Amino acid sequence: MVIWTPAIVLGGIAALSAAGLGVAARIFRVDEDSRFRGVLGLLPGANCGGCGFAGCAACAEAIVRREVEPNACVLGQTETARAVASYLGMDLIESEPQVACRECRGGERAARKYDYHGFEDCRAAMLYFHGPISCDHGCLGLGTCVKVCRFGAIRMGDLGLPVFDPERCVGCGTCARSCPKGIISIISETTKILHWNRYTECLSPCRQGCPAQINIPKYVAHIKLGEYAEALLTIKESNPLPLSTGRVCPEPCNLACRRQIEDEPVAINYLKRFVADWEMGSGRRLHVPVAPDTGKRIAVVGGGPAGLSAAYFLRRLGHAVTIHERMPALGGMLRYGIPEYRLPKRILDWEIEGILALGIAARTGVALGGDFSCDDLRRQGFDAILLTVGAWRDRRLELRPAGRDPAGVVSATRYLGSFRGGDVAVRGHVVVVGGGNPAIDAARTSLRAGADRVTVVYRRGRDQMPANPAEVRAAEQEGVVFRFLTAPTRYVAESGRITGLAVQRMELDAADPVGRRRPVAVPDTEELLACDLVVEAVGQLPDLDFLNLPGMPPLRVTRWNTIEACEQTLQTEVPDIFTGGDCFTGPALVISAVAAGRYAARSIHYYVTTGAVPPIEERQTELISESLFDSIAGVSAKPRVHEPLVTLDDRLGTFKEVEGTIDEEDARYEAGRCLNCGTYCYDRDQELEAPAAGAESRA
Amino acid sequence: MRDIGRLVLVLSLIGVISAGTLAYVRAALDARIEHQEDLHVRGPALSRLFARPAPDLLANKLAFRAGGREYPVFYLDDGGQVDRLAVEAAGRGGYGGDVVVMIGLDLARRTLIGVEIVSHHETPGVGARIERESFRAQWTGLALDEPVALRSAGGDLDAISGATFSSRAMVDGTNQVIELLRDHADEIVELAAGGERPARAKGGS
Amino acid sequence: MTAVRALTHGFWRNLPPFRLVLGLCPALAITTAAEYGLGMGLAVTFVLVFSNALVSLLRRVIPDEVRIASFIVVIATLVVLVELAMKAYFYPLSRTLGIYVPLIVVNCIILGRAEAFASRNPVLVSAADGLGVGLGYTISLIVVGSLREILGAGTWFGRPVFGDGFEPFGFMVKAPGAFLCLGLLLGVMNAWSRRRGEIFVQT
Amino acid sequence: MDLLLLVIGAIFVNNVLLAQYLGNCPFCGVSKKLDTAAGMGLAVIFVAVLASVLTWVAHYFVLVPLDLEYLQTLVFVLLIAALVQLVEIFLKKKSQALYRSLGIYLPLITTNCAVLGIALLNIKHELDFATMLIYATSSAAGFALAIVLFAGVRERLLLSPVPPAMRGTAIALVTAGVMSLAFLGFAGMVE
Repeated sequence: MVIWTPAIVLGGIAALSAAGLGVAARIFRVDEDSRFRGVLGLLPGANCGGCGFAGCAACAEAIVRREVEPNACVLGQTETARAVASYLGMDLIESEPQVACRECRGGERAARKYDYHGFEDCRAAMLYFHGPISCDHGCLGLGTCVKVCRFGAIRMGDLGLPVFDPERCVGCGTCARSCPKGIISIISETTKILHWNRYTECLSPCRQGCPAQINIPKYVAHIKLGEYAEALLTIKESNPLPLSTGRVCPEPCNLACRRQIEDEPVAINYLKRFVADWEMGSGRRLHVPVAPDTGKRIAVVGGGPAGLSAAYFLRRLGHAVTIHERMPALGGMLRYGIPEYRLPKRILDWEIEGILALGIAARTGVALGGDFSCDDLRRQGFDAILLTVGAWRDRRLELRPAGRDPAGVVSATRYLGSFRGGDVAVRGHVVVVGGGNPAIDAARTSLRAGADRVTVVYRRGRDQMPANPAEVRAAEQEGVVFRFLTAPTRYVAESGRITGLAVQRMELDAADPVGRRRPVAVPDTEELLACDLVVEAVGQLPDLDFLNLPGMPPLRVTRWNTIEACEQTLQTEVPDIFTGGDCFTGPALVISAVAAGRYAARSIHYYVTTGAVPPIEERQTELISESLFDSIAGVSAKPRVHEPLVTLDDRLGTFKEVEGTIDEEDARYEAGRCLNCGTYCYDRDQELEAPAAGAESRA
Repeated sequence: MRDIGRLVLVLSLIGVISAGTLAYVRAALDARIEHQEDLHVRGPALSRLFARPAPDLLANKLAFRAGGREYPVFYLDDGGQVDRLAVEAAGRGGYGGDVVVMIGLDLARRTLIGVEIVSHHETPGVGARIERESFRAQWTGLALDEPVALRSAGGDLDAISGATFSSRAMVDGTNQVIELLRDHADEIVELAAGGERPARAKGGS
Repeated sequence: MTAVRALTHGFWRNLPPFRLVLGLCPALAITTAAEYGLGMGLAVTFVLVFSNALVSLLRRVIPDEVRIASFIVVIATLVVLVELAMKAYFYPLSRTLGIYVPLIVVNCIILGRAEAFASRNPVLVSAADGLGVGLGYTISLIVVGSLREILGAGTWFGRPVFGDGFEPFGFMVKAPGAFLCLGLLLGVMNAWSRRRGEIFVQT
Repeated sequence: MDLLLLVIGAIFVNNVLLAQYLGNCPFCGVSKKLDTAAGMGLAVIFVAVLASVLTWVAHYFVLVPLDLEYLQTLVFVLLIAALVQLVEIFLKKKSQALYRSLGIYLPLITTNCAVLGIALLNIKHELDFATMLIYATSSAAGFALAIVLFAGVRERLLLSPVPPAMRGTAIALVTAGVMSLAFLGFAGMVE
């Protein structure tokens, strides 16, 4: 009796409540984002409010909208955060640290609008005419971020800029939210890898000029302070091949360097090579952080610079990568196109070893089309395929009698490729046709392989040559003869063997305002160059014959014989196939291939994790035009560090590396030449105002 | 619809089991809880009124129902004669709710032995001053036959300045007891003397 | 997650109410003396252990729409049990704790652990987690209670600790003292964690 | 006059948050921004009044007649949980505007001791229906007042140089202590 009354009463109330809830849940059903339900289900549901949101539903919504991190819940802690993160396919702070970092490199350098003596708070200062400094990206230096940090991870540095302690920073983002200039961002390694320059950012000219968008001022500043490991890690955020590019890159960044307005551009590539060699010489590899495994598998076809770069970045983003390479060793044109004296194989091997050590698998000696097809890769469970097959087919001169090469005529790729061991002997007079880097490489290689004379025949002038001027200069020093404005007309062969090359003088037609000036033959100027070997280095094309083999996707080919794909995403018409590098752009620089690798990695990452590739808004592709800098006040001339070339005697007849590494003292000196530019600001050598004012009054 | 049935079933089953368990535990602990309540809540007041250790007094308890209220009554029957009573009443109108008082009564002399506060929710330092000995001493020796009143209402008792509400609640409690005795004194004595325990007092919390 | 790890987590990593800033109401309200802290802590521990165990047992049976309601009924039942037992055996304590005993029902730690942990883990581990978190909470309450009692009343567990000359800070046993004391203790804990170089997210 | 005292007492002197220590978890969690705090305050007033009515009726018309007062906690908390969930479901469907401003705070209230606390105090003080309504409203208003004031203070606190160890909840609690001290001063207003 005693038990029944309460049991019935409570049972009744419970039944009523349950029925009410059940009915209401059905009558008042609201459809919502399915992910929201999922996240809500994973949260504790205690509705304690500890997260700062109004209940678990509000917190779940914020997580789904990515306003807060998956670990927002204070109750659930690690287990919940992990579950939520994996449900949303996001990286968890705990496993991949995010830290705050500041983008401005010196707000005090920006022009001042007025003196501010108000409340020591950036947000307060912003209320008066949008802050005391004119730069949109400039740090005000009043330290609001320092005050709001709950972890004591930020302090005001000597330069009047906040300094972040990555050990203390938990990536909560309070500082980023409190910064009225929006120049603090919470960044994980993943975000750094996925980031591409935007016009809205504060970008030094060199960063805009580098195809791979390496943060050059940052690593140069590290070198200046002797922080070589930090410098190298900065480079490796955008370029996994510092040893190779440090040797072969023609430095597009240099063309933009502001230092050259006063004297000469900073020797950026020497600095890159210096830190890269410093690592190799130090005997241990720097630890490169890798995001937690995502469980996605990516196949990279082609192990050249683009493929290696893509594999490296995909691995750092947490994917499992397998590289498929047709040749017996990885490296592509770095190995088979660039001669030993510019990039020793031992150094390339060390660099590739480091990339593979991140956990990348490689299958060499397997060709797409011959040994496996894209369908095979899909069957093996790869979630996406990246084609970076390069441009390996040589363009040929249409001079061959009966369509056959006489003996002694060879294409540059095959020619250079045959020198891998360095034991091929060359004799007599070698004529190289072409004006690109491969032509110069072929010429200098021939000299080293024992040729008596080497002539380079190029149909345009010296200034139109696409090869690196430094290379051309070095080749001339070594004794290579250049015949500019000269074009081959026919081969002269005796019993199937080349004996000479007939050439003709050319001249450039009237300047075309848009295109390149075309060379036109000057009549009756043909002459015969007697020779023993002709190397055709007149350009390369991607070799895309494999596309016609069975099991291949229906990819379209452009009229330049490159793979057609979306410029913005590098995604082909087949959604899970991406491309990049020379087979997409045609032959280009190593650093462009490296850039393409990272760009493709970004697209593939989004494709396999979210299913779609978001476009980059305001993506910077052209240099931001400058009007401010036709001269740089306050900068005095300071000569560039000398070229560390090996002496001529040491160079000839051997394949020893021709360029040395600058020493530490020179590196620090050269780094000190950097103006540490932002978009608008730069470091001066001395204070501007005082001497100028004094001089004026005396005059 | 089957889903709703399941909801109802699960929740009501949990409810039924919970209520059953609680009812059982409650029944098992009821007597003990009531005793504890008497010992700790009323015990101190009783022992001060009758100057005896509380446990001796708690056994002589009965609950008397009158006017829709229930009054716990304790009695002393030394030598077989019920001569002294302690009646508990909730004085209404206190600032923080009821002021529960225990009134000691001497039936032979027909006077009040004194008043003790069992519980109150008055503001500390203000209304809570009703606990003071000097204030309560006014009750000792008052006649049992007439209702009492504060001086402001024409009576003899001095209210505590600034704590009129609290004082008034004490008076109200006292008058409830005086009325009870006026109407039902004989029944109570009879019950007590007969040793007949009425239905046990319902223990509220 | 083994039972042992679940048990030990409550002591430092998840120590309520400091590390997990939850369950503040009792931590503020009833810590006027160490003894009350102990009583409240043990009551919460009891409820936590059994609610975790029961929720873990029932986790597959309860439909989603009435999940909270069901958990709350389970917890409330345990709380009423504690309430009854406390009245029967520790009557003075139950009077002091008063309304805060029934309010254990809505202590977010309990529902929180039920949802975050017990509804996903086996019975034994869940019970161990409840025990760990509960004991951690008890220790915290005793610490806060001791501090407030010693400063506010000059006693510890009811025994005087200072000589007669001591004038207690009456303020410490009142509401402002509660907030101040908890805030300062939290600050001290943070300072200590910082010295040890620990990093944790504090909201 | 009595009612006025009751109202002032409930809002200031016996403030749910600062004197009775009820509802502190959301107090610390949701008081970081003024608008969230205001939303939470309003939601608490709404639910506390609704829950008070429901539990008062349940107490006096079901539990007391059947002599089941000891099931009070259990029944109250079940009713409040169900009520809150129902109101949330209803609001979400019927009024998006209202749901945005109030509804999202409702789940927080299931585990808010302030609501259950007010319901229990209604019964403990043995209030009649009308007084109960006023008492519940003013107590909840006291909560809203405290949380909104506190959020204002906390927004300013963000700008202040606080020692690193004390940042966040620690300084918030100390501030709450100071506010509680101020509210202690209201004790003199009544009596």
